[in-house]
Amino acid sequence: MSEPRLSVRVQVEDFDPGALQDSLLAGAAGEGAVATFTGYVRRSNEGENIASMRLEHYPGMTEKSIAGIMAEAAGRWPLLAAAVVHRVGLLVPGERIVWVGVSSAHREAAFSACEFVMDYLKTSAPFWKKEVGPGGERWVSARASDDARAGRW
Amino acid sequence: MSEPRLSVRVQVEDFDPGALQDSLLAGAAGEGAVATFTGYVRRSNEGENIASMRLEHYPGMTEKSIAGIMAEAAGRWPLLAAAVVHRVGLLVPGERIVWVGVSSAHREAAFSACEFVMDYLKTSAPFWKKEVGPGGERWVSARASDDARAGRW
Amino acid sequence: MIEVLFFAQVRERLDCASLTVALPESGLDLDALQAQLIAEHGADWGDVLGQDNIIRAVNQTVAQGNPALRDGDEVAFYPPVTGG
Amino acid sequence: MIEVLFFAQVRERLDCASLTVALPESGLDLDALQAQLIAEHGADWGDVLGQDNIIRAVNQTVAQGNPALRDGDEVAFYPPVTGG
Repeated sequence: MSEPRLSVRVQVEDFDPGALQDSLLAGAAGEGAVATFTGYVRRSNEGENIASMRLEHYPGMTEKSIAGIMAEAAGRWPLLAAAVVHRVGLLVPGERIVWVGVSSAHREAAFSACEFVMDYLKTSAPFWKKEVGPGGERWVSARASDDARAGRW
Repeated sequence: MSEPRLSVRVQVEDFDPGALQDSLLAGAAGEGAVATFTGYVRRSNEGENIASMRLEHYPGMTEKSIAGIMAEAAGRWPLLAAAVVHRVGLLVPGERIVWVGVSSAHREAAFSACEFVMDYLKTSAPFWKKEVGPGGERWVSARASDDARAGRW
Repeated sequence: MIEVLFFAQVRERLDCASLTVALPESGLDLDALQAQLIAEHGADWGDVLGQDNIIRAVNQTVAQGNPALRDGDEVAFYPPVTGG
Repeated sequence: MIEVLFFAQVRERLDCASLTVALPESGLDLDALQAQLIAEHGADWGDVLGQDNIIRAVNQTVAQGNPALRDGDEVAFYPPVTGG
């Protein structure tokens, strides 16, 4: 089996999940299974409405750590391709924030790798969310449940 | 929480995963998480090339059993919406064959419900694949591993 | 009347997609319907419908055990599914 | 020189995004760098950099233990991440 094609993008711009899925398959048209995850900015958190959200990251380390996570996934499961797009900057509720897509000949591998990458994006990639609501700005707290999920792999 | 919107389509025509994801969110724009799965016709199976594939189903029971599977998923996880599109008729390798999309405020719920529905589509929904290859036609055998996966839920 | 449907390998091997069976005054359960189909059509049907892994559905739901059939029921016999 | 970066709450509370530290002839490890930053900037920096859950990265990889630093290294201090 040839090396899986891995790609990471951190960008301010919105993205198109359908086009990303097409790109994931480019050059090696559909074979078996594609699992994807799209995250959206929540409309409320802990009961407070969110007016908007600002995402900060650590340029350089972000891309490097996500590439590392995807390489680890490719070592655990037989993947054909995997891609991550993560937005930064100012986002409003309902907007897309992250997309993970994984292609594999086996659906179990596609699902597992997609969820694995998402768990690590939540717990290890250097992104920070700051919510801007009626009560002012506040940094989002890390969720212990995310760490617990990542720890199970 | 309002009832999740559930939809099932069995069709001969191809489908567009990006448009389906947009429809899944229609009326209740992005909130949290969307997990999707797209299945493609394999290019080979057990070492033999596949020229094309014919999918037969049991009209009526197909839609009813898939709707039942989705309702069961909605009872287990807090879903906002779920949709299944499954093609029938003649398909060639690399073509899309099935799409499952699940929307939830929680990514764990979206992933689990999507995988749950796929497992049951593989093991319980009345579809049958017949491969047409250089060596003639043959019905695809049910995989014991699929039953094992469905049994774990 | 009971409508009986066959799918995939079962349909091909029986060379029959559907047929109807009259419901006798004395009633009929699923096992009795299956035995009657085999008795009327011979050993080939016995080979196909008697397979361990055959699935039986009544009114588009997989049958558990041996339910009694009612007039207007739709019964289907089919092999293990391979969709998705 | 060592480049030191701060992110998110850490950056805001220190009111500093980055600074540079000269590497002494005697060398410097990560704990010593952290202690030196606190000593030079006072108790407020001690409160922030001394938090239990602060994450330390060297050359864009999360640091394990207390590595020795080399000239040209990039060190970052940041709070638990909340992306995805």
